[in-house]
Amino acid sequence: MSVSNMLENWSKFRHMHPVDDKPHEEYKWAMAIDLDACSGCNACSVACYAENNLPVVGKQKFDAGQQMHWMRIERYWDDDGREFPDQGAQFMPMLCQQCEAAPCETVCPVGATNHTADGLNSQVYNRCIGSRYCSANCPFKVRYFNWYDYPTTDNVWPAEMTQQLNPDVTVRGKGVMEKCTFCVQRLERAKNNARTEGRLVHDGEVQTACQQACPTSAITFGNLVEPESKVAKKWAHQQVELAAKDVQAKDEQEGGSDLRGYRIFEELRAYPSVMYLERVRESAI
Amino acid sequence: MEKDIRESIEWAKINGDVLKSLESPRPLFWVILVIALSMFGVGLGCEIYQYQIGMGVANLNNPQVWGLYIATFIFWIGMSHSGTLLSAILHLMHADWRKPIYRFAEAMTTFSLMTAGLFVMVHLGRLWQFYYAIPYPSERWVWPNFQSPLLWDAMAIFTYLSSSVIFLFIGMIPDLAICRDHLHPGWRKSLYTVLSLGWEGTDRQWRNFRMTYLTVACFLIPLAVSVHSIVASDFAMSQQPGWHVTSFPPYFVAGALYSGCAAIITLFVILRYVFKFEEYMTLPILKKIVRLTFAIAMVWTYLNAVEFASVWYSHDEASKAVLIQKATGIYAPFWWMMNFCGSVVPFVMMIKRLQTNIPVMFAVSLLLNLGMWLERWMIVSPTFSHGYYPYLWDNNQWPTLVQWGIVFGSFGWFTLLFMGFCKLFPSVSMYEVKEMVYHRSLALKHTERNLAVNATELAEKGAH
Amino acid sequence: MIENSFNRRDFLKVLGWGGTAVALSGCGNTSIQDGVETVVSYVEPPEYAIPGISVYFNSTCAQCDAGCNITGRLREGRVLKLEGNPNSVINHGKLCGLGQAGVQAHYNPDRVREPLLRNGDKGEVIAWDKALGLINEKLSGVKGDEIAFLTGGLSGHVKVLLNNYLEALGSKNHYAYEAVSPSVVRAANKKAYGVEMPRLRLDKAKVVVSFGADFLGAWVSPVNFSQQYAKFRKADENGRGVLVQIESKMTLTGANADRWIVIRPGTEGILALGIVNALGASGVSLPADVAAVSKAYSSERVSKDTGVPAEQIEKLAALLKERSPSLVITGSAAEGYAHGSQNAAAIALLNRVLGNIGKTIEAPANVPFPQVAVTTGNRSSVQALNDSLANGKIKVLFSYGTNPVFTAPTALKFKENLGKVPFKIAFAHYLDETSREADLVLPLDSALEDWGTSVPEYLGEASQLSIQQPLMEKLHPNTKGLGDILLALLKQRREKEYKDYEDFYSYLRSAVVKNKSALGGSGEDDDTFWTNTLSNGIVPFSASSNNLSAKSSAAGLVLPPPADENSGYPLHLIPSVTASLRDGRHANQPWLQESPDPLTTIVWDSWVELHPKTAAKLGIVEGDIVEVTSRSGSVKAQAYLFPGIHPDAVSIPLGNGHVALGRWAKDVGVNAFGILDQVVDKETGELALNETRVKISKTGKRVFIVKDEGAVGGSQAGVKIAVRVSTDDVELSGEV
Amino acid sequence: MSQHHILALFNNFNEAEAAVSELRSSTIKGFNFDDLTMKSPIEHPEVESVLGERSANVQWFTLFGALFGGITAFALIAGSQGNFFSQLKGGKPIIPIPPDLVLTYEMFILGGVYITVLGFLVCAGLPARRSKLYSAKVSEDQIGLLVKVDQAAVVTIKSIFTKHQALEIQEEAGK
Repeated sequence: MSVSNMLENWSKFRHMHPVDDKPHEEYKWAMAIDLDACSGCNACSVACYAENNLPVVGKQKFDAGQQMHWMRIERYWDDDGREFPDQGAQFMPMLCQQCEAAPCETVCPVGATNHTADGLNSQVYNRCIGSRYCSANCPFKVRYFNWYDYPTTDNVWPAEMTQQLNPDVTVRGKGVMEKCTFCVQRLERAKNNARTEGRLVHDGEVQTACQQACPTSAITFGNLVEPESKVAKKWAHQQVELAAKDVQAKDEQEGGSDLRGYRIFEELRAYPSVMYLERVRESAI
Repeated sequence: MEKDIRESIEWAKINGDVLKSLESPRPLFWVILVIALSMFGVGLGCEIYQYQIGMGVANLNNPQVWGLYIATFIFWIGMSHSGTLLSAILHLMHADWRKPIYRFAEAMTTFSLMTAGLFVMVHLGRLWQFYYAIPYPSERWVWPNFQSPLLWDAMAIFTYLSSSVIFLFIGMIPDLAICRDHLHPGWRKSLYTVLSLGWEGTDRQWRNFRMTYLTVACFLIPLAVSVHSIVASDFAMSQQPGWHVTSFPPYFVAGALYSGCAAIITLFVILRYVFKFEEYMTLPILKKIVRLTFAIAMVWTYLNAVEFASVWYSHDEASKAVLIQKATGIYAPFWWMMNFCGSVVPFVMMIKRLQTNIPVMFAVSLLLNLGMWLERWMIVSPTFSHGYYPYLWDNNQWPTLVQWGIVFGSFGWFTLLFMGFCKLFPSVSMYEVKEMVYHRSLALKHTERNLAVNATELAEKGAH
Repeated sequence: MIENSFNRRDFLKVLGWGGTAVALSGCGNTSIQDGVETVVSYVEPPEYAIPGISVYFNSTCAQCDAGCNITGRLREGRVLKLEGNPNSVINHGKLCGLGQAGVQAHYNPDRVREPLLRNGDKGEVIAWDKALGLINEKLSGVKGDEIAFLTGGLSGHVKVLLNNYLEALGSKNHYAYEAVSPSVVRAANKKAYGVEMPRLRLDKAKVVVSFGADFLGAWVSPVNFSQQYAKFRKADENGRGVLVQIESKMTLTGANADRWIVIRPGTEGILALGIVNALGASGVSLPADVAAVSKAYSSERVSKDTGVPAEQIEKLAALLKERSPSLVITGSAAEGYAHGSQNAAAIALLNRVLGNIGKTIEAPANVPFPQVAVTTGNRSSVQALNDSLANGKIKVLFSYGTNPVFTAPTALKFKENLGKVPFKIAFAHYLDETSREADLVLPLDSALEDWGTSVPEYLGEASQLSIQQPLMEKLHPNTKGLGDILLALLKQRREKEYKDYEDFYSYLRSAVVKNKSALGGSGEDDDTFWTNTLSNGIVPFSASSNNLSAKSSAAGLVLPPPADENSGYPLHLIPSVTASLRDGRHANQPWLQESPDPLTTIVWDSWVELHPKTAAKLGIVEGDIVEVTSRSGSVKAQAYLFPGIHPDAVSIPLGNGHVALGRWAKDVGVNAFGILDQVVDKETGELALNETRVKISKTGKRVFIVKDEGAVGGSQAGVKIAVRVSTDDVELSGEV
Repeated sequence: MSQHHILALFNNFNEAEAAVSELRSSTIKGFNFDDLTMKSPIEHPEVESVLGERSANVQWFTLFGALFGGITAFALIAGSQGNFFSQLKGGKPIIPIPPDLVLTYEMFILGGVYITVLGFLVCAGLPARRSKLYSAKVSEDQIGLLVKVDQAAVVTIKSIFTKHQALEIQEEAGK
């Protein structure tokens, strides 16, 4: 009976993820994106379209701001009013940051977006009723809503195009929210394989579509719990802590840190699972 | 100063007048009804279209995921608070002038809540799945997310709606009995017979009636406050700049009472004419509401200022940017309009002559509500167009006719329900007007007697 | 096969190994069945095809000439996604957006599905045998030199069959046309280094100076270069590499440069010599011939001519001197002028002076079998063809894999001239602008349905034969592979040489298998070798790399002064080649249309890039529809204010503006090819893409540009989103 | 001995009150004061002074309802959260107190209101079958006094009523 269960496990139910001890058991999927390597070529974005059955909305809907790119490459110029961008542009691959304390999760009225055991910010399409509160509360605005019923919209997946759709990924219908899943279908497959072999997924065994495509290997993805994984090493070396209690310790020291790792909107304390590495520019030229 | 109501009104006349309103209103009534119906038609059409094609036709987008629907939803919720104010708060304060007008105010509460409820539905991307938000037991132990302010909303609105309906009904039982007794046989009579639950005005009934009415009133006041605080927390609980403001709940409540009172003035004027209630909805009463409204307007203005100030003097750059955006960006005209309607227009109500000038007050009340609607819009949209993430700042998103159509239609829907109610049920509480008249005449006799006594005493003194 | 009457050499030629020592093995007889096995058929599902489990097949990407090796993911017999082949020396398991979109070329609903014979304006469906018969018939009585074949860059066994067919027809008219190929650079490289495309070692270089080579975006072999770039950027023992990009319009590569130097259009060569001179001044010893030329180019003068500040030049020279080895790359931006060859030559001198040749400029691996080696496409060929079309020399024209009606400058009047050809056959995937003009359209298998081999145009670490194999059953029963068609046509001519090959697959198989010992398969039996070949998708050639000759000489190098200000047409038009659309052949793949242009974030349209200064001068704001007029024509497109362009230049991306091709390409944007002036590079005769001068006028119309970036454009509005740090303030050593 | 119902209508409250007080003071055989019911068009709180204390127990319902609503709310909500692990919200415990209190508060009121109304119907005996004697006048402007008496007392009662200017007296013989 629910009440007795509640009383028995009270302390467990009061455990606050992720700031309390041991937020993750076996897996914590995380990413590191090196902005110095990223060339802004868009390969990741297209790969995402291919892997995750993203609809191509066409010019008119793109104009209306209804595009569905889970992975978007943002391009920034220097703001200092220089005549020419003589240090190039800055590219920012922006995808769902899979926050550990995700603002989107708490506000969903039906619990369609939740936190999974391996640290993903899951989105349950079947459960979503389309209140769009999650998107409203997302600081990064990386959630994308199905404003139309794309599967039945002209020239989204006409004729043979449907055969390209990835059977591992749902094709979302009208009125549900969707977003980057860290290619959860690949993660699940890898985990199942590992489980049948009675081991954990080892580093590099599973890649996200964007990571796999990236020609400059700017994207590192893996399990943060496993200290030897590439991503864990990167985070460790950059001294970026997943659930930094208040701010990252390294930013406290005076003069700031000379490491490149940072997370966007650290101050909002959503604890993103994506670490970015600052873009570097040569001072000698 | 003239009287709120004539003590010498025959009780029979009270019955007569009110009952007449159920049968022969002025022709304008039918005009209003037809207009309302067609407005509702428009809204319904838009909704059907949107339901078929998808929310995209409302031209919402990322980041502008919410639009006029939510804004108007808050507007209607706010509207509902006046009824409670009049029937509950003023009841506890024994302000008997509320008696002739509280019934329609309560009706307004009920129906604007129903309208607000509609907007929750209209807003959903998958309307057909709305029941996922209802906490019903399922074999999969799937429950809604009780942490979501939206769910609190649903809960609060349900509580508020059902409580006000009950409150409205209970308060109406004696009047229903009157209708039962004095209407010619017909479907109406049998309806009232059922609804009046066999009320006969026995002392026992009256005793419990009083207790109940009082208790429910006591519940309704905190409820009303909580409802709009919760609506406020839809925003205040979020992380978005311009929403994450501590003073939102009181701000919203004030706004709610404000628009509610304004709406009461509007409907006061309409009903007074349409149902020939000049005897009961008297100018002095109008004057009292106007003054009340003005007071609340000032409270709202203050809280408005508090919000701006707290944002301005905080070091939250993002929120500040949103505020500046409101005052200077594309929303500026509406934002200034809101401040004008909300904080400047009410000063018209300070001018004594105009307080009882029906056309002016009518116009003013409409302006106030325009202002309050804009306020809600200005809370919702600018934050989206200028959130945390600059790459997603969006200045050319604009609501389509579908959105406007549904908002427009909601007013039709409300009017339809409201006017329908007034035609079907006594929109002036007969028994309470009687009480009002009764107690006032007693008081009057009393004072007269005292005067008389004093006079004789003086005379005697003089004789000596 | 022994009783075959034709001799061994011919036999080698037939199979494509002509011209070199080949150890032929005895011919195991072949069957189509082998072929079918690699295609998942569900009549009798092969044991590896478990529903729900993906299978992977290796093949070769046909989206651009880089020819990356790909791995196709299949489920239930449908190819779902293309990944890079991890064993590839070209792309090491990576794949660009263009390559990813290959599946959309395959599943594209606008593909041609039936052979079509022109009847008035309509194409009537006819049967294959009729079609082939018709070709035979049309060819009869036509002299060899009246027959021409127009293709893009070509390699592998299709090329072999094509050449053999031409030979059978007695024709020498093979025109390989690529509208945006770096053909001038190739010529210049040939002169400077003795090879058309040396192996560029970005990964070895400490400094890379690129004169408008968009090697991260659309130049030569972007995925390969991107990976080198990643290594080059890593702070390893070489330290973090420094990229300097010199161009008039920012390319994707320019956007990633440590220093992006904007230069007056056409003066790249001058700057190069200026840097040489500065190097000399700073004590680098210059060869006599070089010194003789470069001494005239003092920093002041160069800075005057190029608009690059003198101190910038000094700084760059200092950096190059200090950090060696470096690598200087000549790109499309530098080559696209009437004096493109000179520009390229001047730039090549830098490598010589800096002693990069042999260090960061290496000899590419060579292809031992010239028959299968790449025939690179260029622009002059289409001009040549156009001339013969114009004076009616050509009676029968075959076209494949290129779209001159769309890409050739209108000045050539190519379309009209095409009309003069009595019978035009197009091997086509889509009805594009060119195949629409054809009399007979033969529908081709998609690259994911077809057999083939190819040799990558840019040979990095090693040279190889890339295998292209079907990843799934044909979508449309009546399409054919180009190889099959050519084989059929050849059989019409040379029955006995080809009769053993029932189809192109069996031909290919025996071709590869028979040469297995030369292809590193000696000892293996045919089937094993063939199976391995297919599963690898790659056949490495025994790499004997040909050697470089550092013979780049300054002798006779003359650079014209910067182009004078032309009052009538004040602006330079720089047509930009974008990573996704290239020359426009892929414009009908929606992913490419919807993925925002990296620099402008614009989608589904063309635009005119203007420097804000220029725009202000002309009173143009973003979204204005402007008319760009050259001597050869004009286009109307939306203006986009773009800081990364020289104020004297405007840029329009190529690839859009189709009037045919398909639902996603038709009527999207404008075709900038159309307004190019027919100016050619003096040495090579290649069309000079950047030589067109234009003027701009407002049309008074204005639109909202459909782009991904928000209202504040590229500004971060003071929010910490994408952070940049100077090498001074960051500790890169020890990064993992 | 058969029972009689008598309904007397008075013009105003004072006369009715006088009649009541007389009935109360005078002891009439076969008439129990508790069988007197007053029917009035409006509520007369003063009536208690003459009718004496008569019970009104709605408030107990209220108390129960409110408590019941509140407690069940928390039990159900927290309980269901506890049984729904997948609903972990980053940064929040599975059973977060403040949100649950908000809902508890709402349910507290909801329960209060509902049960109070239930209580009202119970205490006021509604819905009720119409009593034997009733006059529409009561719901207009007259006060009615309904008594149930034995045959014997009928005359006396009537006389008292008429003495106090009863406008109309209805009588009905019950059993």
